[in-house]
Amino acid sequence: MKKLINSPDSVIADALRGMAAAHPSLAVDLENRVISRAGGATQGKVGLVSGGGSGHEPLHGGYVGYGMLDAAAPGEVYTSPVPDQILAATKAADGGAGVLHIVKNYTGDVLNFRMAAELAEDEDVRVVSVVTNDDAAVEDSTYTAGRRGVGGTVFVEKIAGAAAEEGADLDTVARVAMHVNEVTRSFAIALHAGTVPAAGKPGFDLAENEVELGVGIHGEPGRERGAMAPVHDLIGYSLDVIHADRPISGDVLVMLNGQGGSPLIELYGAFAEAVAWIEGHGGRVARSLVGDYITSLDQEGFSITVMSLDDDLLRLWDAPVATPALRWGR
Amino acid sequence: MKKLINSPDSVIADALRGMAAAHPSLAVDLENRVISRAGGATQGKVGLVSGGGSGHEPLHGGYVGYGMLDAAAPGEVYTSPVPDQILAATKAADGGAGVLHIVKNYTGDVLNFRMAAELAEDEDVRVVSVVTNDDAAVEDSTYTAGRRGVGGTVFVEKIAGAAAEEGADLDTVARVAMHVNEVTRSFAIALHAGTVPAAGKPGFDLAENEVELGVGIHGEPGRERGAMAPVHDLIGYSLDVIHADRPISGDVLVMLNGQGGSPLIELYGAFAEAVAWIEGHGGRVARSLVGDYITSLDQEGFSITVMSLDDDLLRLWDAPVATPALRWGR
Amino acid sequence: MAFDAQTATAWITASEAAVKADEARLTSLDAAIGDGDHGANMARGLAAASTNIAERAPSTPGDVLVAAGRGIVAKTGGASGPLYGSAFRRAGKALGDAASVEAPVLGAALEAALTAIKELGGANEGDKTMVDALTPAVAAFQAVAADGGPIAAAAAAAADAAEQGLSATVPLQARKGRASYLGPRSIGHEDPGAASTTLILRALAEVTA
Amino acid sequence: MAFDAQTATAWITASEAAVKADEARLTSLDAAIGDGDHGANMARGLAAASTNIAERAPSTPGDVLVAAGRGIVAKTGGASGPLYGSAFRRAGKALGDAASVEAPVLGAALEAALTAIKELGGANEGDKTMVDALTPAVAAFQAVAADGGPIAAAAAAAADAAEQGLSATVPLQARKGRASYLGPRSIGHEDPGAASTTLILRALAEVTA
Ligand SMILES: Nc1ncnc2c1ncn2[C@@H]1O[C@H](COP(=O)(O)OP(=O)(O)O)[C@@H](O)[C@H]1O
Ligand SMILES: Nc1ncnc2c1ncn2[C@@H]1O[C@H](COP(=O)(O)OP(=O)(O)O)[C@@H](O)[C@H]1O
Ligand SMILES: [Mg+2]
Ligand SMILES: [Mg+2]
Ligand SMILES: [Mg+2]
Ligand SMILES: [Mg+2]
Repeated sequence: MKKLINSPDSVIADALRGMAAAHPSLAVDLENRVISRAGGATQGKVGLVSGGGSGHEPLHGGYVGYGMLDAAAPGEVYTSPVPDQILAATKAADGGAGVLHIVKNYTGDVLNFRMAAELAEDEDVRVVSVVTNDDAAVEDSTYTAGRRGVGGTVFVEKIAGAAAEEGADLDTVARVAMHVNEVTRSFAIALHAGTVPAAGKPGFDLAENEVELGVGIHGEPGRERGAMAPVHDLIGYSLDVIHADRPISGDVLVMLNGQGGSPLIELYGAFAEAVAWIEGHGGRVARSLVGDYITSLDQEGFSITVMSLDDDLLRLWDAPVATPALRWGR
Repeated sequence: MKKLINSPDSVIADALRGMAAAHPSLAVDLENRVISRAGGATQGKVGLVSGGGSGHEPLHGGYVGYGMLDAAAPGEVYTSPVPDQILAATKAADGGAGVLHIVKNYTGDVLNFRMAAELAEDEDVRVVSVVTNDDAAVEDSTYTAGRRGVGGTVFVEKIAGAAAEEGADLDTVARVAMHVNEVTRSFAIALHAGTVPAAGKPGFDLAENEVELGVGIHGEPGRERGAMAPVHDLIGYSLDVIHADRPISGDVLVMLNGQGGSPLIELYGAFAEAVAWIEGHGGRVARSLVGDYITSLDQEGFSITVMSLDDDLLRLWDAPVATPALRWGR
Repeated sequence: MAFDAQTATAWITASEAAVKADEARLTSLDAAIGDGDHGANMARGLAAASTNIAERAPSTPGDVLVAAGRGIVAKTGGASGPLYGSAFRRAGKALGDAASVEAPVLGAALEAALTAIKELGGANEGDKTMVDALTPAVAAFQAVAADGGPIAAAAAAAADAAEQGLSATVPLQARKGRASYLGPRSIGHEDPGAASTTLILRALAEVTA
Repeated sequence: MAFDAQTATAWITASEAAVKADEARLTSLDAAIGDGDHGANMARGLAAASTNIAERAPSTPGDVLVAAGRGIVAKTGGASGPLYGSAFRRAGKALGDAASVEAPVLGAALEAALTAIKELGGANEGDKTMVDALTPAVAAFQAVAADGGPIAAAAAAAADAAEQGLSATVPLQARKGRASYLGPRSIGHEDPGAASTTLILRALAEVTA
């Protein structure tokens, strides 16, 4: 393992120092590990908090700012944050109109956020939680932990953030967030596993002619191993899975996301295949993101996230946003 | 080699299709391989054109848009574009006030742009060329090809672009561009070489305990091989070289750039070390970029670029920009 | 030998040492069907438990376990943080403010821990989680205690039963936690949380022996 | 045998084939001290030269070389595109509109090619570039021609001299092109452009033999 780090133990602390120095628009509490807006909570606005394990940068700290999150709580690499930390983020986000917790569906995230929400209620901050679970790779069932929250979380943060900025109340913002999650599906394929600094070696080994199909965002193996193929086929496979789960039609928002180790030139090529597939199935890519938005350290591969658009969602997507990783309109 | 591609031959064409689909603000001429602003040239404004080999995404196509380039000419991977292509970009950028060619100092880029400039003059488009050569890793001499143009090119494109948008004439924009180049220095270290799709294997091999010091942006070996070290030391080495060449002091603009395969969490950690070094030497990081801005395919490593700021440069840096890869203020 | 504050503290210390010694194994179990952080999580969590106990110097075994649980919740993160944290906290509360307890009360406390985990995580036996180690362990402990056996014997039986529960997770397909995302590919591996539960119960057997 | 349009066309065809056959070697020479694209560049460039000749069907050797040069400039990119492109174009111009030329005129055309490269790229002998192969080759060609030797003998001498010039680049430190960025690390390798020049001159010797 060769990485641009000082030691596996210092990775998060060093990265937070770097974020603090790079983004004057952020307040980075190095002690509590909370990233919030430099100006503090917006009075009267619903606060948005998310968090989870680190290693997914720019998620979530890179989405703190106008039109998106108010605070983020980054845990250890791939490990959910702890309740006190989430509580501190919740307080930093609270402008008196309550706080929305955006939680990716992992047992650890769900439990720690639930505990934090209870602590917050004790301090008279009203919290509503929305759990994202957009990963079409995982079979859903009430008897299991259910689906993972993956790329769709970026859409939830953006669109719920825009609704909050418009002045919607907590229940409305939560409803918008849940709606986004419902109309969004993702699928991911990895070519080479990422390396957790503390582990020192890739999460799984793949031969030159193998890929992992249906991976999540934590360097874990996917639902099955497949043969390496042209990106046309990898994208086709992914969109077939999504389409079978929730038909792709009409206007859609698409994120062609890199997992951290695949270069932009490849992501653009993959996106071209996705657009061709969707148009070939009668859909239209009305909006898109291509790049590294929710990563798995240095893992090579992509994820694709597709959301059905309606007029409301389109307006909220297009609304101004000013965060380190997503910015337009101001 | 495992890549998200269809075949080594189709990489550029596929990526351009993807860029065209992803960015309605761009007009992508797939035939001539020219990326320009969708609205066409701005009448009365000096046009800015850059280009070079592909594999450095988002450079240059990702910097086409308001406040930066008017057109870009992407060549084959790591190979400069051809004169006719650059001519087509020049014509797409021409709003009647002449065109600035921003050329990174490589023999191939310089020669092909020179030929294109001659062709453009034949068609009555006035062209002035600025050659960037900010790489402090290379010894400068009139008897050699001189220094490479690397990260500083991003600053030149942004700041000269802002000057052009303000209405400066061609000679003024060229002077601004040259001034930026003069007050900017870069240095890069690679941990793992990138793979050119047509070559199928990394440009050089490094052991687990080795790094290449002073690499460029084309997957070439650096000026020497060194021992792997904590990022604190790698950044210190880089800034020592830059500082020895052009002292770092006062307010500076810093770009901590990833080479394509290193994740953002590492780049932030590296940036934290850079800020500490610069502050320890009496400088102040007044503005910064942290992320993948000028890459070498999937190469792992970073480059750091330092520019001395004055009031004019700061104003031009802060001026609005709206491109796929750099956006603020609108 | 009764279970007092000193023994409770020794239990946490021994658990911490056991997890540290086996950190790499826990991590590689988790890498196979999870995300490869269970070793680090447990090491961090039990270190926090020890620190919290040292800072508060609780005088009853109940308070020791509550302090351990709070330390774990506050510093671990992940699934194991809230689950183990709540388990220790609820076990501690079940001990009340007695200065020392005998086997039946400690057995009831372990049962409270199991209940906490099941309530919080919603897992049942057979879902391939720590519940698969703790359920038979609690039953074994209580059986020995009901027969009037000493804590040492009950704890040894519990550790043995946990070990068997751990082995029994190998053929199971996970239905809870990260391993569930792998579907049938989770079959054929030990559950990391069941492995750490076994270590913790073995530590209890050691310090009470 | 005189040098006419057919021979000139055959030269380009043979050069294209030679470069294709050795594409991997040119690329790996360039990977060592450059950016690893010289094989692909030369293959693309000479294919474009052939296409351009086929499209224009020029009737003089001068026009054949001009068409080759234009094709190379238009499609190659990199340093070698403008350099080789200008070299062929200037060589073609030097041949004028003769239907066929003898050794001294062809020698002068090769000299014009060398001058074009030196003017455009600013390299001198010893800078570790294609100039190091072409300079002795032109001298050797002209020496045979001045002695009244036929094109075949002159071209064979030129190819041999280029080969020696190529070998002589090994101990040199590059002062031009990408290899110059490596400083002393460029020592110990053949220059890729000198290698492609040698292939092209060997092709000339073959088609005129
Ligand atoms: N819902 C649950 N109920 C009980 N135990 C669970 C549950 N989810 C996960 N676990 C246990 O947690 C262990 C994983 O812990 P750890 O790796 O520390 O957390 P994470 O899964 O968040 O990375 C699993 O091996 C399993 O025993
Ligand atoms: N200034 C120059 N003058 C003459 N030849 C040069 C010069 N610069 C580069 N070359 C030649 O070009 C060759 C490299 O060509 P190529 O790899 O195709 O282009 P690039 O260097 O742009 O990748 C070098 O090996 C050298 O022989
Ligand atoms: Mg985890
Ligand atoms: Mg090149
Ligand atoms: Mg885990
Ligand atoms: Mg080259």
